[in-house]
Amino acid sequence: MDFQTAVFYFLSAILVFASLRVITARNPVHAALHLILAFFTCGGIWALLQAEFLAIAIILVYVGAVMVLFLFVVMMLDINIDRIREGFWNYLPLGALLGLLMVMEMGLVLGSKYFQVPAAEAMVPAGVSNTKAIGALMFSDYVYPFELASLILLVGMIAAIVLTYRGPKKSKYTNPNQQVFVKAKDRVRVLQMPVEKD
Amino acid sequence: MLEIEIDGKKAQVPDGSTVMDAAQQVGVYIPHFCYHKKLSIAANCRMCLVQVEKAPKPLPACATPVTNGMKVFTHSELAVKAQKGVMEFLLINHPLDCPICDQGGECQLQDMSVGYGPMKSRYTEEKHVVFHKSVGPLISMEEMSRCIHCTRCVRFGQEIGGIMELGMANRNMHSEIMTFVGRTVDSELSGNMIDLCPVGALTSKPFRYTARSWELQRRKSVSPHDSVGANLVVQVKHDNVMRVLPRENEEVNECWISDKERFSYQALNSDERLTKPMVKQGGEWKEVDWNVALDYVAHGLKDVCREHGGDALAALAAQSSTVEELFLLGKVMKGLGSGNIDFRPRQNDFSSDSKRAGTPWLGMRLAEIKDLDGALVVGSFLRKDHPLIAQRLRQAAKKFTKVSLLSVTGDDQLINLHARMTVAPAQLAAALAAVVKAVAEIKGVAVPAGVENATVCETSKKIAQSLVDGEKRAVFLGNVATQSADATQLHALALEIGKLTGAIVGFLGEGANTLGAHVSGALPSGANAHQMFEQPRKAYVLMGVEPEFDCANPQLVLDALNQASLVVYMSAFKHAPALAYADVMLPIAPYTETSGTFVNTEGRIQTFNGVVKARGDARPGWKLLRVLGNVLNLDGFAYTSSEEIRDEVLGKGAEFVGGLSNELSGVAISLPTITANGLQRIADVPINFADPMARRAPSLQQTADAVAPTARISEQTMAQIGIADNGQVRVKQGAGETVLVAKADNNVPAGCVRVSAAHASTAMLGDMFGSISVERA
Amino acid sequence: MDALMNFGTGIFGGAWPAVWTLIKIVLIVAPMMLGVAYLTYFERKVIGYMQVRIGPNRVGPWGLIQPIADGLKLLMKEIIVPSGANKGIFIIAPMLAIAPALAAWAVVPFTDSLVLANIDASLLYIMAITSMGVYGIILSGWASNSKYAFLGAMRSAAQMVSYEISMGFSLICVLMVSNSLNLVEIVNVQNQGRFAGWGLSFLSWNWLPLFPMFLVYLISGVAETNRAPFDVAEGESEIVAGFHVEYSGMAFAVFFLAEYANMILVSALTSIMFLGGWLSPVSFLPDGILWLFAKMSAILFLFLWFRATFPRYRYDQLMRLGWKVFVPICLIWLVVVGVWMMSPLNIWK
Amino acid sequence: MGSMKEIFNSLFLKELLKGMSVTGKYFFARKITVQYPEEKTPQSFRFRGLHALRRYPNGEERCIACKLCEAICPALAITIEAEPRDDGSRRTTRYDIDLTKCIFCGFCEEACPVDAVVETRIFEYHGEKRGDLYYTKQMLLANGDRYEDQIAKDRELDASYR
Amino acid sequence: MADIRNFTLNFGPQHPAAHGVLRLVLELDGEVVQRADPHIGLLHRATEKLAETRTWVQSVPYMDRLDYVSMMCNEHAYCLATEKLLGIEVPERGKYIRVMFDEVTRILNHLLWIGCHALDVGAMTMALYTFREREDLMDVYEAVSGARMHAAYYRPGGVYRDLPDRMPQYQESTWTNAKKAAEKNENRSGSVLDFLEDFTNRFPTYHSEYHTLLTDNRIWKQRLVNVGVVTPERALQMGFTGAMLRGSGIAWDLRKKQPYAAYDKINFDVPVGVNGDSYDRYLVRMEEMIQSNNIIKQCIAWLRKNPGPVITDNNKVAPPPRENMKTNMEELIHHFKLFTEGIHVPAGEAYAAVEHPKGEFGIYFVSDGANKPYRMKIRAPGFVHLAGLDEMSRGHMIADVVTIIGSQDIVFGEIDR
Repeated sequence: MDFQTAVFYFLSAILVFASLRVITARNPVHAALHLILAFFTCGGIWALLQAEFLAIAIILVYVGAVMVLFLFVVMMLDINIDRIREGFWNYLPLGALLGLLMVMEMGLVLGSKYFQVPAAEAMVPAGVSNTKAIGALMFSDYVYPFELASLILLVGMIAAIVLTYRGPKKSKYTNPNQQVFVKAKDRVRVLQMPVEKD
Repeated sequence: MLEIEIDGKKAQVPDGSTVMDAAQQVGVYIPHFCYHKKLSIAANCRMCLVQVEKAPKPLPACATPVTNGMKVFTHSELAVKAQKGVMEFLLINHPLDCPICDQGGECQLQDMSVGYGPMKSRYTEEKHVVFHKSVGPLISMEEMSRCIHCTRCVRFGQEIGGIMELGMANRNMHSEIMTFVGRTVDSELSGNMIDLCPVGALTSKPFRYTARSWELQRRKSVSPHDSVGANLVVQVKHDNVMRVLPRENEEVNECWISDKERFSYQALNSDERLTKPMVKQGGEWKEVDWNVALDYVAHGLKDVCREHGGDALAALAAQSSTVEELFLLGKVMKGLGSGNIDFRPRQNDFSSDSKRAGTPWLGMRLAEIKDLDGALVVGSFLRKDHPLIAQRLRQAAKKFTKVSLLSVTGDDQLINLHARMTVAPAQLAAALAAVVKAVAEIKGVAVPAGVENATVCETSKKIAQSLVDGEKRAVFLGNVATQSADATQLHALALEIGKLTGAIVGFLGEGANTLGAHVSGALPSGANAHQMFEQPRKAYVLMGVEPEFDCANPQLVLDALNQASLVVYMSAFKHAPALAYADVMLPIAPYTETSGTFVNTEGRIQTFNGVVKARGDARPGWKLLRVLGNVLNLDGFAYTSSEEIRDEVLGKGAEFVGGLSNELSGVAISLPTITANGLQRIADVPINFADPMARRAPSLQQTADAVAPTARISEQTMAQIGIADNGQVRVKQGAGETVLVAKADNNVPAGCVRVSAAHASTAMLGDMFGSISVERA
Repeated sequence: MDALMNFGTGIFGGAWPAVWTLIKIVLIVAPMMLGVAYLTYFERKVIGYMQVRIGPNRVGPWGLIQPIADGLKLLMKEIIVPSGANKGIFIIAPMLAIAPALAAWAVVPFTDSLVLANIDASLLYIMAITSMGVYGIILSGWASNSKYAFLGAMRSAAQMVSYEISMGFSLICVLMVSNSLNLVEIVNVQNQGRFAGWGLSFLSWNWLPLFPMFLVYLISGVAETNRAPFDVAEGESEIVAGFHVEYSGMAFAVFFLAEYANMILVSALTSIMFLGGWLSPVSFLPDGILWLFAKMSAILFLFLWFRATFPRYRYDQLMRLGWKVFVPICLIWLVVVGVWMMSPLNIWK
Repeated sequence: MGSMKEIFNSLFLKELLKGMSVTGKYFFARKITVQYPEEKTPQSFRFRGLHALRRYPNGEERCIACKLCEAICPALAITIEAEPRDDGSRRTTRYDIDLTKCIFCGFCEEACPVDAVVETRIFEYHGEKRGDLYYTKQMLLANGDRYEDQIAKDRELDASYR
Repeated sequence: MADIRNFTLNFGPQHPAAHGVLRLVLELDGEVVQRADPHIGLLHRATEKLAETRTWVQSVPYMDRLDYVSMMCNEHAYCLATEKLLGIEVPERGKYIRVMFDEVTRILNHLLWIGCHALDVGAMTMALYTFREREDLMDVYEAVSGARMHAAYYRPGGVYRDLPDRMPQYQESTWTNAKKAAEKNENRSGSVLDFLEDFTNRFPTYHSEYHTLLTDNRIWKQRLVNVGVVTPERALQMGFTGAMLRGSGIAWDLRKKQPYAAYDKINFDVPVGVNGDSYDRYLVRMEEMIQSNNIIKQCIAWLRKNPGPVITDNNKVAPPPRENMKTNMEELIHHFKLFTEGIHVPAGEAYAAVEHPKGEFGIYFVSDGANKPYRMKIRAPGFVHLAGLDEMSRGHMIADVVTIIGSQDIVFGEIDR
């Protein structure tokens, strides 16, 4: 077993453990943190596969931004574990079904070797960095799906805002533009008051 | 009635009033120094100058009689100018002493200066200096330059004290207050001059420099020292009594108190205070906790009761104990099955005990003394035993009252006496019988049985006449009369006078709470104060009594105590001789530290509260007895306050005790036969040795009233028994003897020796009025 | 150098490259920590001077030992874990804060040869690593179980995520003109151009053509490091000390170190991206590491100067500045630069 | 035109730079720091610091136990007990100032008719345990003895104003 | 769906921006304040009750400790009320000294306020600059009264003693050689008035620096403008006084409306705001400092020309000079009585208020003719202003609460008293 394989198994072990903890951890913050660990390790494995750009991208995007917001949200929730438990048996059949489906899919993908599905050939010739290849593909062949996807995300974002909007807040908003253009000399009058002596 | 207008306020005043009186009536304050409502008018300070309409000059308010329609202005320009001028003159020679003057803060001169005087001094010349004087241990006259010559002190001596000890010598700017060369101020009321002095010229010596008036908390109390129950203001700083002042109560003490009451507070802070319960174990005194001491006492008392019966137990209480203490002591004794309790250690004749119709008392209110037309005081060292009653009689005698005195010594009472008889103690009854006879003769009625043999002399006739004339008359029985062996006879004779003339018969009262003791169950149902020692008991409880000094016959008492198996000694002081015979010493709080009630000789119930925290582990007597009752498992000791006990004994809200009566039933007058063999002792109780507190007040012990006892014998008797004046003599009584200085004193009747009681040098002697032998030492 | 290599190989054998890397890490981190320590001293002195006082001057000559003393004091102090705190995360949080601040240095070049790891995607790497610094802060805020700390963490998370956008955009401009993600390349590219040809290379550096981006980057850098006037995460007068309000002793010190390490990092990156790194401003002076340090110092001085001068933004104003001012400016300038590069006036050939 | 200028100023952060110029200027200005233990700020001769009890030149203590200071003390920080000394003069047996109560109003000094109790210039004193700041007569007299020169000089300077 | 609750934040009592011991319970929606509930009383020292057991003069030093940033102004109100009851006049020079020190106090107060306000808003250097100026004024305080803070300088009847003709000076030390010390002492060579005049000449320069640092700064404006707006109507209804009222545009100044001491003879203007927001209040106070500076100059000029007594020569009220006290009987007695029993103030009631830096600071007395007030009531401006905090800060953010507290210029010594 060479060094690379050892690293791979090491990272994989962490990844599997982290993923398990994501679904078993009681504390949602811990779950989120393990998810971050999973992403990070995932990035490591990708780097091992010499997909540096993707590796860095997952860290930059998922770890650096998405999960921050995720954590942000999770932290603010006041999650009552008992209340969630109550729904366990109701959702069990559906959940089990979905789980089963996923296991089957995974089996199909991982077992492709045994199902004699021919492995996809490396489409990128040597000498060209895979970063460049991704860029080229994304902005040529897949430009429409890419744009579509971003549009869908935008719609999702707007939808989320609309859904959670709770009406106007009781707030005294101050408009910085107005504020900045206020002039001191317009704001104070120096009066000459007469002395009122009785 | 005259009409007057002061500062626009109209008033009707009686004829003869002064402007000052009128101002007081309408509530206008006129500044003054020399004026005092109890003293004569001197009008020499000029502070009370006011403007009177139509008068060309300002007039002194204190000396200006009111005329009808008078208009007075106290704040007019003229009046203010006059006041300022007077103030300026008064301060010209005043030394710059405020910072070191004890009067600072309660000084009328300061108050007047700030209130009415100018605020800037114009005087730059030399100040006049008056040298300090030494006038005894009580009054400090260190800074006589402060004196403003108001002469209040002089007038007090003349008018209230009865003797002019201070006088003003020289004239105008050279005048100064002084005593006659080298004399001290010895009046038993002298302390009042300190109160009267409006400036810092006369100040209290014991109090000197120790506190400032503004630091002191003023708390009310009642004097435990004599039967008047003078109202006091006890001034306290940091839980220490710093001084005692009179609290004005026209009904009781007016605005005076005696020096004993004023200065004996020093004893409260003395080292002799008993501050922890002590138990004697194997001859060693040990300080113990209260529960240990009380257990010891309870066990001891119970053991004695169990083994010898309740009769083996006796209790003796002082007359300065409170109603509550006496009541609870009686209850404890009753609970233990003993009736041997008494509070009259100096009494000899108890034969009237079962024959009294009620509680003996003064027979009248104190304030009524001034209305008497005639008064006879029988058997009393009036001035020293009852300084405030003597003061009242003195004032009365000045007006119209004919005060006569029948007593055992010829001491000067400083009263303008109508008549006086001085006889040996054994002849008191005979002398009084003579008065009875004289009265009967004057009245023209049959001479009562038993006095037929009396020989009426001129004096007794004079006295009798004074008791017959006038509206209101009284016969007062003093301490000697009560303590005499013929007490019951004297009482009966006095009653006889009363019966014949309608005069009131009264007792001056021995102690602060004599009346209270009578009504609160401290009277013996078994052995009385004499019997309980005559037939020695197994156990004694002594409360506030110092047997060597306080008993009629110390010899007898000490013998009894020495043989007893248990002596429980309750006192505020660690009385040194008691260490020998006592087994337990329980610290009880003196009057400043406990709450309680005194009933004075007029039957007035006066309740007071503690003014400071009890020293050390000392506890109020009533609390101690309550706990003792509980430890002994006796019923009825569940009191939570002294008021509760008082209400049970005296009834709730009563101002005077009920059931007062001096009548006797079933006493036949039979004059004692006089056996003239040898000398008879006359034992007075000197004022400053009269109670445990006074004995421990250093300043009182330095006064002229506290000199060591001497054997005072008339010159005639001296010559008979062959001893010289100022020579050493051996005085013997029973088994006791002592060596004293003999003094020639013609005030002592022939055949008598005056040897004071209540002093360590005479404590080993016997009966106060018994026979005594004197020989050259 | 070769001798050293041989000597190392002799001793450690096959593990030598790893050991050598470790040595290099230590060589970077140790002075780095010292730099941080003295940055605190520098800050106190500079701000002191601006406030007409002299700052620390008692510990050692001119107070030079002060940071050591402070460090020692903090080391000695107890780390108090508040009741109700999530202990594990509470302890880990400071480490999460400082780790990225140090890890980023792996790719920062001091000269064209002096760099721990000269990788192609170094710019991306730095962005990825620095983006993780926020975890330390939000986790500390959450784990402290304190409302102030939590508010601070929320503010800080939002702020750092927001300013990363504008920072990213300004860096995109840089990489557009540099045509590389490699920091060494980026510096070297700045040494080309007309002015550089005239020997005035400082006019060729990116700050001039990308001036708005330079400003945006600098200001975002201040915001990213939570420094005044953008220190709302600490917000002394509002939320006491923000996310690290419950920290004491060494745990606090680690946050402190992270903040100052980040400041140094931002100043180093600004120097590299816009101020030509180790390049000398004029050609008659040699290039060298000292130039980098000089530029970093100047930027650090600016940091302190800001702190001494400006009031603090309010949290929402800060967000507004990031989203409504910087992002649009960046977007516009991105287009401008793009157009510029496509136009004949392109100066970056 | 004005607004153009404003926009220009705003764009180039003019007012921020002006602000920085102020702090920048002070960077080079002379510092006002007072190097405390060695160097002290100027102290008025009316300064009201630690108390002291003074003596007359012949060594006799001035205090005559008049208790004016005790009376005026608003914080009730002074406790005096007095009795006649053997020579008959009025002197304190106890003169305590509880500095933890004291509010340093100076009334005690104003009240003192013999200039005995004074407030000195001393402001550097401390206590290490409870009760250390309870100054007794001996401690106060010691203060007076130690700083008498300064005290006397200060009183002299201020005499005409009081 | 779980409820969404407002976030409750305990702001204080130990908070850097709580200006002492304010405990503010904030109900937040996000960072937006929904309710601000001030809890006070943590610094309660029962000054009003204490005064009932102190003689009239004994309470003067306790006045310093009310608003401990404007010590002499508090004393002034106390003394005015006492003098009103006593019916005595203060000598002219005493009045001018009082005016001068009132204004010194106003500058002291405003300097501290602007320093702290700026610090609250994040500009920390301001605090140091203002403390530099405060140091000079504190020296003036110390020179006349002997204390830098708790002066106890005003007395019923005037001021304790006249201004000294010398200023305390820096001494040489290991850090400062003779030359440096001489340089530092340059403006201290003359009398207190000279030193103060030098300060008044320097002060406008400093003042303009503050303006440079803050007034036009965009961050400063963003933090202050339109934050905590109080309309003139509300300001009146809530009982605001001082800069809080003037900031809302109402021209009200006790020094003009009910002139006391020598203010009727002094020439000065009153700055008034427009919008009633924090920025206006800031500007009003800044301008007040300049006006105070002018008043001080006028007082210095007058005081130079008019020597005389500074405290009433009525020894029934004010102690006599020490020299006389030691030699004259009347004076000694008055001294003795004043320091033990104190003044007896005629029975009656009196209210006297001054234009305190923070607003109308008033003392109300009920006297029963004794040597102690029967009742004293303090009208503390800060108490009223703090009561308006809830209304002012609703809808603003946490950071604005800090700004608003800063612009209210509250001090807990007087609020809790």
